[in-house]
Amino acid sequence: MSPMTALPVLSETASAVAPAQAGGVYSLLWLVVALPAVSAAILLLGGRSTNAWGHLLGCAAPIASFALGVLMFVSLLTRDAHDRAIEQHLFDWITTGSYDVDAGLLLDPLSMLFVLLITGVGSIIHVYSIGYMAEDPRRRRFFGQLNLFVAAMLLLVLGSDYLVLFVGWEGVGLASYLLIGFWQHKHSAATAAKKAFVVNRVGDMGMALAVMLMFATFGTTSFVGVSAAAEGASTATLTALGLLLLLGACGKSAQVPLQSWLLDAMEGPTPVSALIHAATMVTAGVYLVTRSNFIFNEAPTAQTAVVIVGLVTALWGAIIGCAKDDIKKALAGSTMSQIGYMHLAAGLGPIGYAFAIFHLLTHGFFKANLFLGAGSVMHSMNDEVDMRRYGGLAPLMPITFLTFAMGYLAIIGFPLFSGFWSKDLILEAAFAENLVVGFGALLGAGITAFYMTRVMLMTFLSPKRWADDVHPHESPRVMTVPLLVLAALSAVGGVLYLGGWVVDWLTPVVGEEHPELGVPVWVISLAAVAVVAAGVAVAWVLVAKRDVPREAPVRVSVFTTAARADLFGDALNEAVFMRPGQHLTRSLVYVDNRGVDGTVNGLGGLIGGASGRLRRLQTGFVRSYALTMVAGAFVVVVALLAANLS
Amino acid sequence: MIVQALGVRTVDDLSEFGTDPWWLSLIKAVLIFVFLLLLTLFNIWFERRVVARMQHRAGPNKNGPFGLLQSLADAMKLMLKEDIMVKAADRLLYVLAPVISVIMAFLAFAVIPFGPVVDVPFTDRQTPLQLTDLPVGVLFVIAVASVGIYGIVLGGWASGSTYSLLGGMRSTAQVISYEVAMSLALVAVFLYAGSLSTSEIVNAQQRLWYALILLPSFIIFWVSMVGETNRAPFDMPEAEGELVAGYFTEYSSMKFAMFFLAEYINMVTVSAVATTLFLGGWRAPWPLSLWDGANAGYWPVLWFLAKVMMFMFVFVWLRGTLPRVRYDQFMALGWKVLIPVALLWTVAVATIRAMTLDGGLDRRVLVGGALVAVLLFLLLSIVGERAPKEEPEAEEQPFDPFAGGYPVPPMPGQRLPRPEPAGVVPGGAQPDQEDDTARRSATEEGD
Amino acid sequence: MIAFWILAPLAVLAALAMVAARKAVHSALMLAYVMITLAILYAMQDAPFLFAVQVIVYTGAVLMLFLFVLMLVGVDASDSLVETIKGQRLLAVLAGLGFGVLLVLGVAQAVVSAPVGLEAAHAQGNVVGLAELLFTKYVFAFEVTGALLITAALAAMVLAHRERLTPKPTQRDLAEARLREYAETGRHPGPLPPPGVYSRHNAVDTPALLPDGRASDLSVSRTLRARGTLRSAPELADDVDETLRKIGATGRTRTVGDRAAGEVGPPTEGRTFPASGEQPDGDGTGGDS
Amino acid sequence: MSTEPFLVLSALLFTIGAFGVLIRRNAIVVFMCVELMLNAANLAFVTFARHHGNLDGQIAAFFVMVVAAAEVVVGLAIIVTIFRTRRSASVDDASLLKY
Repeated sequence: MSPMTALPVLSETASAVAPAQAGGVYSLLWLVVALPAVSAAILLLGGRSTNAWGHLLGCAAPIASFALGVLMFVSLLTRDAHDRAIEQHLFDWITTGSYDVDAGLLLDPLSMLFVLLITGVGSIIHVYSIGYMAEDPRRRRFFGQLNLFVAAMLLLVLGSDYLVLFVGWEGVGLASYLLIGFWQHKHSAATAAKKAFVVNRVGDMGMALAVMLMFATFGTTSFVGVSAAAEGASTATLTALGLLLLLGACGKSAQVPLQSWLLDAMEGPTPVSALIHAATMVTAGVYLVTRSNFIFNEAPTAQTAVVIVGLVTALWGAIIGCAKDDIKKALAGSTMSQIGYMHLAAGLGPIGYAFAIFHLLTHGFFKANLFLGAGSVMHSMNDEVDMRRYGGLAPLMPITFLTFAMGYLAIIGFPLFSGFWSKDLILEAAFAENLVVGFGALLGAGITAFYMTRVMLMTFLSPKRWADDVHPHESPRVMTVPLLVLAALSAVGGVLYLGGWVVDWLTPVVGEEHPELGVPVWVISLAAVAVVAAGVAVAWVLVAKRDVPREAPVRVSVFTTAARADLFGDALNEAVFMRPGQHLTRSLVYVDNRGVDGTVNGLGGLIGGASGRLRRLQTGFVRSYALTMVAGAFVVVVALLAANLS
Repeated sequence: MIVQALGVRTVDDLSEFGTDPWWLSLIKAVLIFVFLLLLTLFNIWFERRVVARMQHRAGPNKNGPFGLLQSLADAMKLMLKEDIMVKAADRLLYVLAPVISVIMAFLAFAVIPFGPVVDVPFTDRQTPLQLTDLPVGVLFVIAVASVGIYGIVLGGWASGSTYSLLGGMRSTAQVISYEVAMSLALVAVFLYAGSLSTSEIVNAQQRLWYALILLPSFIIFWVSMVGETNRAPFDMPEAEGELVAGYFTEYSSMKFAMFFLAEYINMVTVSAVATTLFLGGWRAPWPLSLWDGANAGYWPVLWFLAKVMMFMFVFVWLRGTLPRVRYDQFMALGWKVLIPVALLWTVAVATIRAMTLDGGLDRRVLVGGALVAVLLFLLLSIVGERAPKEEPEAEEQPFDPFAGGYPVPPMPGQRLPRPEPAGVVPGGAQPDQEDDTARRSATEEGD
Repeated sequence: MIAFWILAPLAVLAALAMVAARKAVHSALMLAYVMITLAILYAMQDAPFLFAVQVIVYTGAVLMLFLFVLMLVGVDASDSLVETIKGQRLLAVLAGLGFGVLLVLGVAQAVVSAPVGLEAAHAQGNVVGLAELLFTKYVFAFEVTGALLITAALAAMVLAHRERLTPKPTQRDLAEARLREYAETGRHPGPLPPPGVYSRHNAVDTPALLPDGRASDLSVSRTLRARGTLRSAPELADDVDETLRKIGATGRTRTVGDRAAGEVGPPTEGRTFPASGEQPDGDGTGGDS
Repeated sequence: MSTEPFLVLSALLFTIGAFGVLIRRNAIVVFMCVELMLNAANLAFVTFARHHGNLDGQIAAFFVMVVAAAEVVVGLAIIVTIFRTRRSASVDDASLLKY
């Protein structure tokens, strides 16, 4: 009997009902994680003998997981709204007297959506990778690592306990490290992998501290237990927990101030970028915040922090996106920005959780679409990533162009496309919360429209600027079919909000609260559309009406320079963390050398010196020793006599 | 005298000892002294005559009847010779050594019984013909003998001469080695006699001499006796062929005479001890013992002297017959034959003695067992003889000094090739260079 | 008790002399003296068996072993008595004095009653009494000391053992080798000629004379020749005339002419043995090796 | 016959032996001094045996002799071995085992 079920359920807003034990189709829940994990093990340990069919197995595993996920999803749909949390106990992981951790899986509406997103989009990316990595001699290993990534992410979202989540969390970190540095022979790739890993460690530290704090404060780390205990916990504790969790989320989701790794992570193969940005990794932060809603709801300060982080990141990423000529980096900037939106929404509390998840889903669709499209372009342009070498590709790569356009429209929030719905809802929530936040988010939407239009124009529509030896062509079907699927999803992803379905769906987990606006909803929508239109127009004026130079202009404004330099994120890190860190280490080393070592060495020297003097007694002359013995005997006789006489 | 200082208290029936008045003891001591001096003079003559007979010569026959005074003449001449003090000598010890030698030689005789209790002429006293006796009489003899060796050793050392030193060293080793065998041989006698006092041991041999029932002990003692006194064929300490005259090479005149005296007295002493311990001491031999008067009065002194002289004759006989053994052979004999045999024999005697004392053991069983043991021993020795002879031939392998590329010592069963004399060319030019070393090592470093 | 007061001071003096003697052999002799004195003291104290054992074992065997080793290693030169360890002598004197005084005090204090004496224990005699104790009460200790002795003997053998690499040449081997060498190189198989023996010199440093009057090089040790301490026969005769003159025997100066003639030494007249005496066994057989 | 003089003699001899061990360098002489100490102890044993009227002290002296013999045999063998390799019998020369 799991101890979790024995805990009294105190929460009434979310997870009001204890999760049911897994049965029926849900008893296969572990397979969802296990399939890609086993596949990864086979591919990574199997060696070259699995080369021939490795990619097929690598695709089959997430597809099978996806199928299982769909099955469970359908099954969940049939259940009562409050009875949709399924728990599967795997084994007793840690058993001590007062602290027990079960390795268990939790399937509830929130994780269900994530499972579908991860396995669904993940499968598409897998399929796409078959074509994209066809020439790579290490493709089998690539698929193994992709599977590992997916498995880790699934464990992250399915874990029923912060500790299990943490395992997945670290697994994601490991897999991302491996995949970003997949082309390890490139120095930049290896560096980027290291950077991602190190920055993630900072976030992981927050995560780990949060787990420890939970353990110390609540004595449990399971979602059910923590949510139950959070009711009665002090605000300070919850605020601390929330900030620590936010730190973890920032690390994984590339939020300011831990955003710097994301752009460098583009060194990995494009499917990896797609996977990281669309389906896995960066969404983990949003998931964490959403999952921990029972903590954040009770800690307004932490919520505010989340909102601020989200807003800053949304603008930050958008500004970076404007200045990048590298298509992937521009898209990466947009990811930062979009994830910032999600955090923003999540930070708003029960109003925004569902919207954050909704945006996460649509973003998953269109960002995957965009990245894979970009990959397709690069594929045909000899891995050229600089948009200033593109131009006029639309007629040559019609499918790519059209699918990319779907994604483009979705991301800028063109009416009726998926992004329109999700972003609109976030804007509503933001305005409902705070006008500053609302206008910030609105501004972000405009900038998004600007840079995405710029990307679109520079890549597909403006005059061609590519080199003579480049022969752009449409990608093979194995790549275009996933593009088509994703384009369709990008276009119609908004159906999830039909009748507020996604909100209702998530309510048992995150609760529900409707934004109360001072103005009608359509005003917000109209304003958003207007801002987007303005952004598009500005881009049109600045990009399409002028010639795009093949070389990036050097003499640019301060803002452009700053944006090109990722708004000095790295410089900031360097100045704020690295330099003081180095000084700290140096001084610590100094203290260690002079102080600690000095004490220890001094003590050792003292003893050594003393023994050096003392050992002189060890003359090697037997007669000296004999003299000592006689002296000793003398003393003994004295003692005996004294004892006798007294 | 030391002996007087020893308060004698024992359950051994030594009651007749220690009761003599001082004048009687003095007379006895003087008599022993004179007796030994005269005996030595006689023995020197005796030896020279006997050896001469054995070599078909006449021997000294000019001075006195049968040349009997020859020794006296020699002694006188010796005393008048120049007393040489070697420059390198250690003066104190050089003088002390012969004195120690001769004093100890005389001292040992204090516990030798010459005869039974007799009447002292011209008085009504009765006294044993023995200076004194101790509960540890025989041990006393051994002790005195071992101190007597100091004379030889110190004399050899103090002379400051290589030959003397070598002689002294040989003597030391010889004494240490042969004393063990000798003492072990005596153990059997002690076991049978149940006493360590000489008079008691003589008394215990009333029925049967120990030479007969303890024959192995007797033989071992006899052999060790010759070794202990440095007599041929065990006279390595003074081997004139190798060491000029051994430990007394540098001595002359009176001091030489003292060594000489000590050697002859020692011969008499060990003979007397052997007589006492194994040949019934002063007791008359068999046919004579039928006459009751033979073991009473002063007659026993005659039997005693006769037995001692028999041993003396054997000493001379050995010298006239046997070549000197090599030093290592001598040591091997002592350590590898005499001591083990003596040990075995001691164990056997102890066992038999314990069994007999316990409740009797049938003599016939004993004799039968001994016969079987002897047969077994012979059989084993024959079988054992053959086996080792065959083995080395079978195992003989050529020795490769660089087996496996490394210099290695020979394995068991391998023989090192005889070293080729490097400098010797056939018809070589320098015979004396090699000669010296090779020859010396062959003779001196026998061990 | 008179014997004690004679023996004891002498023993102490001998012990001191033993410590102070420069030559190890003197030390040994002094020790022997002390040991014999102690043996007599044992005898005085009703321990005749220990008296004998003390002399036999200690004086006869142990100390003899010392002497043997002394001669074997040849440390016969005087030891320097200069102290090399700083302060050792002073401290030794202090420690020794203090220890001695205390010990004397202690043992003197140990016996206050009159001695019991051994009459009761010697009911059957000293040897029997000892034997009874030794083979009943102390039988295990006795056995253990036996084992100890055997172990010690083995240990000494192992320590002093030198591995023989070549088989030991037998007497026959040596004889054959000598004769083979004679056949091959013509070297004389017999022993070397002994050094010269003259009426006044019976020493190893004088070469023997060959029948033709030459000195035989082989008769003296090469070491002495290398040292240059050989004496030639003519030199020996140098002072003969003078000596003869001194003792007034002028009529027998016939070596002068011989000396002038060269290497020829004094006539062999001086080699006559005394008619008898010094070597009374000179007509013995002599060894062969 | 009082026993005290014997004991005092024993103590004196023991001390002289110990003193000799301290100041003599020749290993053989040092050894002899040790023997002197053992002898002095033996004298004390024998004296105490007489004093207390039993033979245990004499037995002890007997054992001391046996042990001394064993000790001498091994010790002299060691000295000979050392002398063979170092050509010296000084105990001060065998002082390699230091600091």
